[in-house]
Amino acid sequence: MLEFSLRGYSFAVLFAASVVCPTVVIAQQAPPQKIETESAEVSGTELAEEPDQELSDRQIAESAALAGHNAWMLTSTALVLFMTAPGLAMFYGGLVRSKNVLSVLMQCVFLMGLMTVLWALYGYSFAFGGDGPYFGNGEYLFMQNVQRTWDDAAGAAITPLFGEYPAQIPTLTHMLFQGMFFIITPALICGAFAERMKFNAMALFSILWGTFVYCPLCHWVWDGGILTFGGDHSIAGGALDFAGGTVVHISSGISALVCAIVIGRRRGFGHEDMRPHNLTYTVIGAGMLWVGWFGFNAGSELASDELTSSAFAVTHFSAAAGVLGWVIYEWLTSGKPSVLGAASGAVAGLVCITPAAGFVQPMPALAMGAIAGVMCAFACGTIKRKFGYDDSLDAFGVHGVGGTLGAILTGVFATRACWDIADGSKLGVIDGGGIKVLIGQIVATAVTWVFSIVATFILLKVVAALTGGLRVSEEGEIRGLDDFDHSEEGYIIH
Amino acid sequence: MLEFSLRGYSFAVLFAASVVCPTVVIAQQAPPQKIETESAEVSGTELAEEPDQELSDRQIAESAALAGHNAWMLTSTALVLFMTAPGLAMFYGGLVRSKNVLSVLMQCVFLMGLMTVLWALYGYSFAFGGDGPYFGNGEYLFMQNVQRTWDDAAGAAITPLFGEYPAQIPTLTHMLFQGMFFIITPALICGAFAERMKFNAMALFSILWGTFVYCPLCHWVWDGGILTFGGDHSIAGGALDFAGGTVVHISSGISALVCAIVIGRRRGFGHEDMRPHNLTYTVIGAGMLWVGWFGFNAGSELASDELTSSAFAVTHFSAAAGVLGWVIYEWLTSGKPSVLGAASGAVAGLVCITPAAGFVQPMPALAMGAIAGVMCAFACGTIKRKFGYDDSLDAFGVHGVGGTLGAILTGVFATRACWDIADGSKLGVIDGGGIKVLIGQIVATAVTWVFSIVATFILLKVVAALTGGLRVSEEGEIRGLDDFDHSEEGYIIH
Amino acid sequence: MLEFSLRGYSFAVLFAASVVCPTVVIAQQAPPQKIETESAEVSGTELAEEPDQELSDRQIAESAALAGHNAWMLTSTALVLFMTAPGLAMFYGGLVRSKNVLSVLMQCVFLMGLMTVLWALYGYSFAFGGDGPYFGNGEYLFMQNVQRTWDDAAGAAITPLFGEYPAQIPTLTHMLFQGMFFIITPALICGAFAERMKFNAMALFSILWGTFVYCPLCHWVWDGGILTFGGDHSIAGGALDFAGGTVVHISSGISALVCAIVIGRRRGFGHEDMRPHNLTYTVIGAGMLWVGWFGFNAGSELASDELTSSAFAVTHFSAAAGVLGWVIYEWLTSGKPSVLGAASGAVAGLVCITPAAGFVQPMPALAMGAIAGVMCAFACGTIKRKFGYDDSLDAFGVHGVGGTLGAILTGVFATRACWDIADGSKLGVIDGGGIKVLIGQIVATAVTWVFSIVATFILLKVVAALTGGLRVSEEGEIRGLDDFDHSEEGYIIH
Amino acid sequence: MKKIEAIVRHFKLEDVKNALSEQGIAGMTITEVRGFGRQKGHTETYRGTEYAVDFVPKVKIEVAVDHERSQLVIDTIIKAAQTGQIGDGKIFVSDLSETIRIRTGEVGNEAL
Amino acid sequence: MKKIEAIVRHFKLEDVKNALSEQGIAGMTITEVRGFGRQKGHTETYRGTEYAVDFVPKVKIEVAVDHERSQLVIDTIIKAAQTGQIGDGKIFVSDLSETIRIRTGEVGNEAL
Amino acid sequence: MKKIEAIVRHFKLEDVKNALSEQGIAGMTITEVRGFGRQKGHTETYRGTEYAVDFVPKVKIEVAVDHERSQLVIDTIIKAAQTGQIGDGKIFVSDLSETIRIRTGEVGNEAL
Ligand SMILES: Nc1ncnc2c1ncn2[C@@H]1O[C@H](COP(=O)(O)OP(=O)(O)O)[C@@H](O)[C@H]1O
Ligand SMILES: Nc1ncnc2c1ncn2[C@@H]1O[C@H](COP(=O)(O)OP(=O)(O)O)[C@@H](O)[C@H]1O
Ligand SMILES: Nc1ncnc2c1ncn2[C@@H]1O[C@H](COP(=O)(O)OP(=O)(O)O)[C@@H](O)[C@H]1O
Repeated sequence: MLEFSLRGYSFAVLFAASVVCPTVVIAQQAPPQKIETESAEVSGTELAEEPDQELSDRQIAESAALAGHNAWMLTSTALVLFMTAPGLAMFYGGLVRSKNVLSVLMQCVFLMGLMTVLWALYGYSFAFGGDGPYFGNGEYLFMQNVQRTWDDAAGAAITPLFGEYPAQIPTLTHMLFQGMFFIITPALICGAFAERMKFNAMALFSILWGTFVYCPLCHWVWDGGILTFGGDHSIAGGALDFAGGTVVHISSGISALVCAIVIGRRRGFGHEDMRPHNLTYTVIGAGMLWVGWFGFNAGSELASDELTSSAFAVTHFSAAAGVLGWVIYEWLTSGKPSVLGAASGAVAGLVCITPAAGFVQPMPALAMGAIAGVMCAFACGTIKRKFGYDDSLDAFGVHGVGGTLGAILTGVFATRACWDIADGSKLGVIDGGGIKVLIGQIVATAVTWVFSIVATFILLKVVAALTGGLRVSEEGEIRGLDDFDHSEEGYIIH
Repeated sequence: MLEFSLRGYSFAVLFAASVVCPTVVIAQQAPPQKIETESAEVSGTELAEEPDQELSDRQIAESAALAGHNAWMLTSTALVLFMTAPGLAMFYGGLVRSKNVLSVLMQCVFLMGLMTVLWALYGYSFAFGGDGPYFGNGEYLFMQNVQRTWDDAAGAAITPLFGEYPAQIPTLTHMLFQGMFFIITPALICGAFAERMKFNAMALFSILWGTFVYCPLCHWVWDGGILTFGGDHSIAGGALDFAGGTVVHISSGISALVCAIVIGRRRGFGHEDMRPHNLTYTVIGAGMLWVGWFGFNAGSELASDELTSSAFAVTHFSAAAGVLGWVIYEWLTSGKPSVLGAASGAVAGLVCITPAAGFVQPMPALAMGAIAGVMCAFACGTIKRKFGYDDSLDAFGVHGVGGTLGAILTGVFATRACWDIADGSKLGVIDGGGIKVLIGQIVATAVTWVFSIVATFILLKVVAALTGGLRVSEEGEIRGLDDFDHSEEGYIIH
Repeated sequence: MLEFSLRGYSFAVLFAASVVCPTVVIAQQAPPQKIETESAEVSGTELAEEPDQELSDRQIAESAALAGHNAWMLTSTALVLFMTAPGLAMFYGGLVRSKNVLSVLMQCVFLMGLMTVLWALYGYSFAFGGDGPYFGNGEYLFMQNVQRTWDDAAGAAITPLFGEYPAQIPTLTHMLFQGMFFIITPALICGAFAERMKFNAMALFSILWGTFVYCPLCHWVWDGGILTFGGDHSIAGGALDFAGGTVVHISSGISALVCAIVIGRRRGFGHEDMRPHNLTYTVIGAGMLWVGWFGFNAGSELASDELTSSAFAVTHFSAAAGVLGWVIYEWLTSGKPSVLGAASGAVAGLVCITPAAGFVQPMPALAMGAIAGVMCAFACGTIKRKFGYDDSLDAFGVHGVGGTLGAILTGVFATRACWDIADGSKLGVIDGGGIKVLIGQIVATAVTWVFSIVATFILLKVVAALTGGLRVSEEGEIRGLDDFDHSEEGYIIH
Repeated sequence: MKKIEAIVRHFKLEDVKNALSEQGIAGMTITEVRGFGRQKGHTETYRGTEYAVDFVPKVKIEVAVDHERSQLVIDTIIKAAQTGQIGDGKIFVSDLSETIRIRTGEVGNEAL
Repeated sequence: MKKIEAIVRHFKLEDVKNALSEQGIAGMTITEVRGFGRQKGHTETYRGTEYAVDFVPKVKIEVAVDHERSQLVIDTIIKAAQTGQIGDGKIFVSDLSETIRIRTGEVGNEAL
Repeated sequence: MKKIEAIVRHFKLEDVKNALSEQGIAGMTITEVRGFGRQKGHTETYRGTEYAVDFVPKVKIEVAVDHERSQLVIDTIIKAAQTGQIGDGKIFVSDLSETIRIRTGEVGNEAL
């Protein structure tokens, strides 16, 4: 009964909200609030639309700067969405049995819809509003202070800007770029409970997890919260996290492990044939993730400058070394280099370099990728077998383990030669900065682990209570989720 | 006999043309014509190649502006081609039966070749040449006044530029970006007659439709013709159409409906199993379309500025709300959320926001997407069943219905806070601009409907006469178009 | 025994190297070497991070220029990786039998790892270090003089820049962009020996080929070596090669032919059914290659300016004409237009325009694409059958033939109206420059042919000796490489 | 009871099924097969390479019927599946010693 | 020797295989088939278009056994595959005149 | 007439087909099947998870021949398909009561 009522109706609320909100916001629109945390100003380009007005050299240069940075950031934003679908959808979709392939694709596409709507309504505000230690505020609710507004005084549309002059982008762009992270993070978790979780439970869990785990974590690390590097409220000095080692990968990887354990193993796990039904998808998906990750990591510079190129380079190198690391480890230990290993190694290398992308040099990046390739192979093989949990697509083995490695190694390899983030003082161990940064990294990692475990556990219990259990019935699991949850089939030959 | 002679020979002409033309053009090349409609000038960057010459601050700023805007526009151009193949090719390819999958992919790839050659030879000129009310002129035939030319006086190569100073891009870039629209629009129509139209008929129809429907419409709406907003020749004030609601989606969707009706239903329609043979392709293709659409809509700003970000944001939001709208509608009415529904909903949301992308705020975009998701689901389900036409892949149900909705809702939600297109006066109903804009939208939509219906009907009759019938034989339809038209098979396991 | 020891162990060395190198480099890091060939300087953007410092108009304009050019070049870099996987992986993967599909995907992904690590360690240095006539030097070993360094005097991180002021990009970006070429070139060769070469032999061959064929060729053509246009050491004036006609396509295509002949035909060649197992992949892959090629060719301008747009346009036009050329040729000669022909024609057109992209006008590009479409169709059909070699996926027929055509036609169609590379003097035959450039193109093509044939032949003999034979066993070939080399299966339905 | 196995062309499946249904034949089982027969040995050329298509895709229809109706089934199939071109396929008839409906355990003609 | 062919539901395959294994049945061969029977004729709607799912995917299990154990095999299959719903499938039993193990050339019951 | 069904390894199909052709056997029908026999029960490990590959892919060859040539066919298949390793497969022989060529309506040995 309760499950039934939750089926579509819980979403109907959102749906209605998205119809009602415009009116609300429009009613409020009249006086554009002064945005204090960001420097918002009339942009040069808009003025240019009045052709009679003479433009100064500086105005042209400023609008050119915005054009260049915005071009890269919008491209990066598109690349990060590209990671979720088609990228992750193919990578994960290929790994399940054919009877569940659509359910996995659905998780990706549905989350692209669901998480985006949440982000628009309140997510961005909860993550990036204000600079309190624990949680965002209402500053950006319903895209206020993000969207363009009409300024009667200037007689023009004005746009809030983000970033330090002169490398500025519209706050809209920042919101979009970060919104793509809000989509992919819960999608990564889906790898842990693939092939057995109910669709409505997955949807409800993602709403709650995004709101109560992702938004706070994002605020802690990237918006002046308790884990921000050198922030006012920082614990142990905070963490260096360039593109989401803690926020995205540790959080999703650890939560994934909790999900796998709480939900339990798939029926037949350990003896039935559960090999990937379409490794070609997995490899193609891995290639797409690699390409998209350039947006993820190099985009996290939030501008198109020299550090952007550096972040791009180390991302690429770590992925490459990850391929070699995993494949060679496997070749030596099991006698054959596997295609799945090559694809997984690339992802492991990418995960590991994520927090470090703006802080480490190319050669350390090769080392980080290689280490991640080997360690994640070990985690997905030996460790998983030893403990017997069923992390279906190795969300923990790759993102949890790789993310944790990356966070810690960032403390070892970070250097001011990449990003002089601390006013000229040395950063990581090898840079000569001592163990201060390393300790900050370890503390932040520990905080993220504990928070993710506790919060995910509680949320799963809540979801189970509200939806009448997290798993599909035994019959559903045997028939496959595609048929059971969606009445569809992945492949039909006729 | 006639069909036979048309088979390859009609194309041989084009083929020959493409070999002959260079000479023609080269012969003309000597005096570079003064381009009057666009401000063409020696670009700073080129001068920079003379290292001894001192560059002013302004020249550096100008070349920097061109670099930034061009970077985004070329990226957008690539993204729009990406929409046709792999995007639409996978989306549509997955929806047909396996015996017809190659024929659908062929339509996409072949049109990428065919329409591009037409665009290069005369399409761009017919669409964007001059500013007459009805049709373009010969200004850009064979890429004259678009391509770079050698200027003897300056002793340098010069490049025609497009756009208002200082946000300029090479006219070449504008031509390329618009050329991608010329490809995808007829490719969208193919969804209506999939699985039964002859390949040569499809090719001939696309040539005629591109020339006699697309080029005029494009000129009407975007080049000072009878539907240009605030243009000299505008009917009812013209239409706001940021990225192709009328030009691309209404035109293709309505023409699709006419095609579906004229060509008739597929053999076995209504009782044989015609379910999509590979929904994984459809979902992956939808993901690609979503990503590519950022280029389509945000690229339509033709620059990388603040409005670009706004257009990007509302595109993303509408797609997301479209997913939720369709899925929830289906969940409530038929009891299960389908994966096809999620994919279709995304596309519906994207179609609907297309004309509005530069004119509406984020919250209205959520509303537009949700409305489109529900209405297109209703159109593809209830309406199609009720009238019994066989729009195989729902080109009308999604593009026709979604495009029409989008055009009208733009009149409701457009605001000068996004684009101050009318010198500070208010735009849509909710902006407080009254119903003036809304009426312009409705009129433009009606004109596009009528024109598309009449023209497509006539062109189909012409094509049928010239090729001996639009449909493949009954045997061909049973065996499948892949075998019949191309002697190939999509999938072979060995 | 020897083969065994080579299996994984030869890679273990690389692996170890990537862990050891950081320390080496970090030890050297202290005094940042003065880079003489490129103008390296403190970048404006970095200074901007000191908010108290006043920025001049020029500084803002310079950082804006870097932002714009870098945005395009990083996008192009991502696009070129996108060409290898998913692009080429799908294109080639679809062409083999299903039992070998993973082996082909593995070649692509594994080479993404392997070649990148080589490029980081020494490849970029050997290709682009110094300006000697034959080989690079150690200038960029381990990314020295490429990566960012800390400058104690300035108290800031500095970044080596590349390119002529003011269109500069970080050397890191140039290294990344060129590194993607280093991946795809050996991956192209894999098409010739697909379905029968041993994995370890393929890996070893790629290492040697990259080092001893690609690096020198790249240096000859693009870094002041013996084939550089107008270079100090140039033979016959050097070659115009905008994006890799000689360096990438002729070299890989000719080497592919040698591989196909030395390794011999597949078992059953000429009578067993070896049709492509999944033409949908091939078509989708072709679409991806087309999109990615915009990065390849237009990115080769190494900036975002007017010539970038011109290169983009001719690339697109040639691909389109290639589709028509191949399809119509086939339609006329064999009675049916094939989907494989359309996909192959696009690639043929793209290959042919590659060397010419920055030098020819749109109409000649149509001619070049059409010629390439027809000639490559003829090469893959008639010529291959006549000589009886088994170039499995037509790496020679498309890249060797198309690349050679492109190099020669560049000498015919190149014009200073596109790129005034020779201080105002006319270039190709049709431009009125006489046959000087044409002869340079023919000589460079001949040199590349001879060098590729001899070097590849020797390397294959070396690899055969070290790995105990280039081919898998007969049983391995029958069972398929996926099972034999990797113990995996492409598709499993369950 | 008899088991009738017919190997027919793919595009005739729909017709055969409908013809049998009309005759009141309530059940059948279909398998995708590849056939080799007189229709063998044709060579095709793909991108310049010849290959022999030894096996052509066919579909196998299996029908279990009681003795009396077996000839009817055979005739019906022949009529529906014939094109007169080489490769139309074969019908093989054999005896069934028993038939059981799993749902109910019914045996013999009742189970059909 | 008897050949027992059972057409069963996909998701029962695992159960049937395990039940037969427990009874000591050492071998079987499985084929993907599509069935048409009473379970036919249900129509579905996809994006507003109706279609009849005439054929439902089933799996065919073939087991060759000696005479004595044929009834045991039949009973075991019925027990494992029954759901009581229309579409449970059929079992067809026929005689084998010979059985040979290719590896050894053994014939008859030894070959099973 | 006899129906000879052989379950063989995939990579032996080409050899068996050629051997039969040489003996003048003009037709056969091939089906993809999955086998379960002595070769069963091997476990593999994939990313740390064990699973049993119960079913191995095999190919079934069906040949209808006249009585006289049935032994020849059996011997030919054994010779071509044998590797001596577990999993080589089985041959099952049964009687056909009738054979019909659909194209012509010919029956009996003529239809083969
Ligand atoms: N001896 C046989 N045993 C089994 N199947 C056969 C035999 N002969 C033919 N077939 C099947 O019948 C199909 C049609 O046979 P073919 O000889 O090509 O044409 P036709 O029956 O018209 O003479 C073949 O593709 C094959 O599947
Ligand atoms: N006469 C028949 N000949 C061959 N196969 C049959 C026959 N009747 C039924 N079958 C097979 O048995 C399956 C189940 O039969 P059906 O009539 O749907 O259910 P039930 O056996 O429960 O009455 C069918 O899908 C079909 O594969
Ligand atoms: N009793 C049986 N009934 C039907 N098929 C069988 C039977 N026993 C074996 N098979 C088939 O024969 C194949 C080979 O049998 P197996 O026992 O593995 O090897 P071998 O025949 O060499 O002893 C199996 O994979 C299965 O397809």
